[in-house]
Amino acid sequence: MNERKVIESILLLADEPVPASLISEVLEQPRAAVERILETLAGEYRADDRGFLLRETAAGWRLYTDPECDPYLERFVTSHTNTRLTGAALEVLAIIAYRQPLSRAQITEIRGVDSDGVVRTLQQRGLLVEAGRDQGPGSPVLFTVSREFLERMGLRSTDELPPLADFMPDAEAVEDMEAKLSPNA
Amino acid sequence: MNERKVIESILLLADEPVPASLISEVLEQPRAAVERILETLAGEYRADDRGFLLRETAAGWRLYTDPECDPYLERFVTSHTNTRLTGAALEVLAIIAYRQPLSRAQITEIRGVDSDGVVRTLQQRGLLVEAGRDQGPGSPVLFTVSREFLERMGLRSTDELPPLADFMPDAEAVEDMEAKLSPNA
Amino acid sequence: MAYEVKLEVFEGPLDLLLHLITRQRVDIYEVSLSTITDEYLRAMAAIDELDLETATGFLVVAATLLELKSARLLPQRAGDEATSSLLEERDLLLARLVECATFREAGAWLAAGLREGARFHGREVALEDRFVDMAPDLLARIAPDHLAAAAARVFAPKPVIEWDTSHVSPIRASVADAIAELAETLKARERVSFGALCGRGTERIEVVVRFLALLELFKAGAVELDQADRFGDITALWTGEVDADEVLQEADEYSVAAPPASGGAR
Repeated sequence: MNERKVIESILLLADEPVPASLISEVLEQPRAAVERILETLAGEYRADDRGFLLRETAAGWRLYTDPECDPYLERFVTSHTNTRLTGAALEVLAIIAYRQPLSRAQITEIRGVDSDGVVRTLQQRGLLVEAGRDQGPGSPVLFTVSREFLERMGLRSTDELPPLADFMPDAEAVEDMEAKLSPNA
Repeated sequence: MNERKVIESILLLADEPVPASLISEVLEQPRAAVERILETLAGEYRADDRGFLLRETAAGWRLYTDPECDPYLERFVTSHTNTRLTGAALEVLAIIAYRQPLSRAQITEIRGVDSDGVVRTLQQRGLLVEAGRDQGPGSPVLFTVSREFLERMGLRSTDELPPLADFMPDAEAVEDMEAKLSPNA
Repeated sequence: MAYEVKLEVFEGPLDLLLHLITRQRVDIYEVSLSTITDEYLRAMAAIDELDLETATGFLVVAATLLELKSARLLPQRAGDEATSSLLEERDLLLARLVECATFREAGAWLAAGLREGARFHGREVALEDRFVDMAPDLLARIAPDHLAAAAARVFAPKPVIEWDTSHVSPIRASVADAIAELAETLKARERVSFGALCGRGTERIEVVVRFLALLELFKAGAVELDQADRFGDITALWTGEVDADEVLQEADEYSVAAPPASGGAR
């Protein structure tokens, strides 16, 4: 058996990301070997400047079109529902991505504004999912970002997000903010 | 523009065989040039012993898995990945069963998420069928659940589905939810 | 010229304050706490044009701002408990603003990532015909009840969040109005406790506004203040030396646009 070949055929047949573990089961080959081949394939496609790419995300490995080809693909792509998100939605998404799992109340507390509607929208869009319940009083539902979100971001897990510190206002900006809130200003 | 690359990306996305004439339109390149590239690609895949083949049928060009890989692909297809309806698929089935006939756009509107892919899968699996077209603008295709689906559910018609009211959250639960959401809670 | 803020743009109190505090000023004058507070209150006065679910949050931040602003009118006493707790409150507000700014920035990064991600299209085509019959039975373990439950989930009326705002009375955040009102009362009664001056105005913001008004009157020499105990009620004495109108002129920096005639928050 030519493993590379079989793996390629599986990727072509699959209509969603395929975990390496599943391929390893189907091939009856150790997972590490499968992953090595997947990585080699991904590198080959890139090096050959193909119209498709092989990416690994949280959901698994999947063939994607190269974003460079996007302008030509309009009529071949099912129109995605408008994916533009409001600033509020993005903020909630960011809070959850960095602090998950969180309950609605915790999100609201961080933002200082009721966020239930936004959470519901994000959930409907498939970007957030419920992930069990908190042990605390009232055992509120906890939310995490979805696999689909990670797939769209091209991330294997939320650990791959840039450190939150990268997004902090710099010291000068914070000092300025502090000065403006100072009673003695 | 790298024509070979764009053609490869189109082939990866296309759900059905793509006529060379369509590709030539998208690329604004002469059809003969497009066909030359398609033939080169087909030759390359064969020479490289890839897991996929590019073949021309009467309807056009399409990527296929190499039949040599079939034993593994069968195992992959029957493996547990697809053994259960996804939540999304169950939701689409339920919406159609209770509100049929519905167009893709109507389903998407009810769910608030793009549902075309799910509809396609359910149709392919024989659970949904096309049932004429809407009279409205664009006369979109309407879907109903299939006879096979009803049989499998042990129903003679969708009228025999359990009344939805039994499954709606009761008024008390809704009130309770509202109370928890109110700022005075 | 007054800086106009459209409140609809803002998601909540922190968002609004963050905007006011970080925006680039066109003119060279420094943005002071006083200006920010006034702009915040002015923007908040328009709150009845919004749904009111965030009104409470707006009020809490407003009260903190007003307290901070009023603090500068008093002589600072080192180690003063009230002052240090006020500064703690300030630091908390600052921390929340920084957090808010951070997540907003992170959100912008996510937006770019999602936009970029939308340019990758995953392979998602129907199974090749020869495999279709092999695919496992999707309906295994699915019964009509599962369908009904799924349908109910989708069709169920989403809970309508009705915010009980009866506790939020019309916002009267005008210090100028309060000065005029207090002057009137004091002129007639000479000696009045702060508690009595606040009357039924139990809203924190109204108390704060009245307190600010009283401080203005004190600064101008129109009243004398007396506080027997540390946390005891303050008694105000009308001196009769200054006219309320003069105080008003000096205090115009406090003027806050009154809510539109249609009334305040409902």
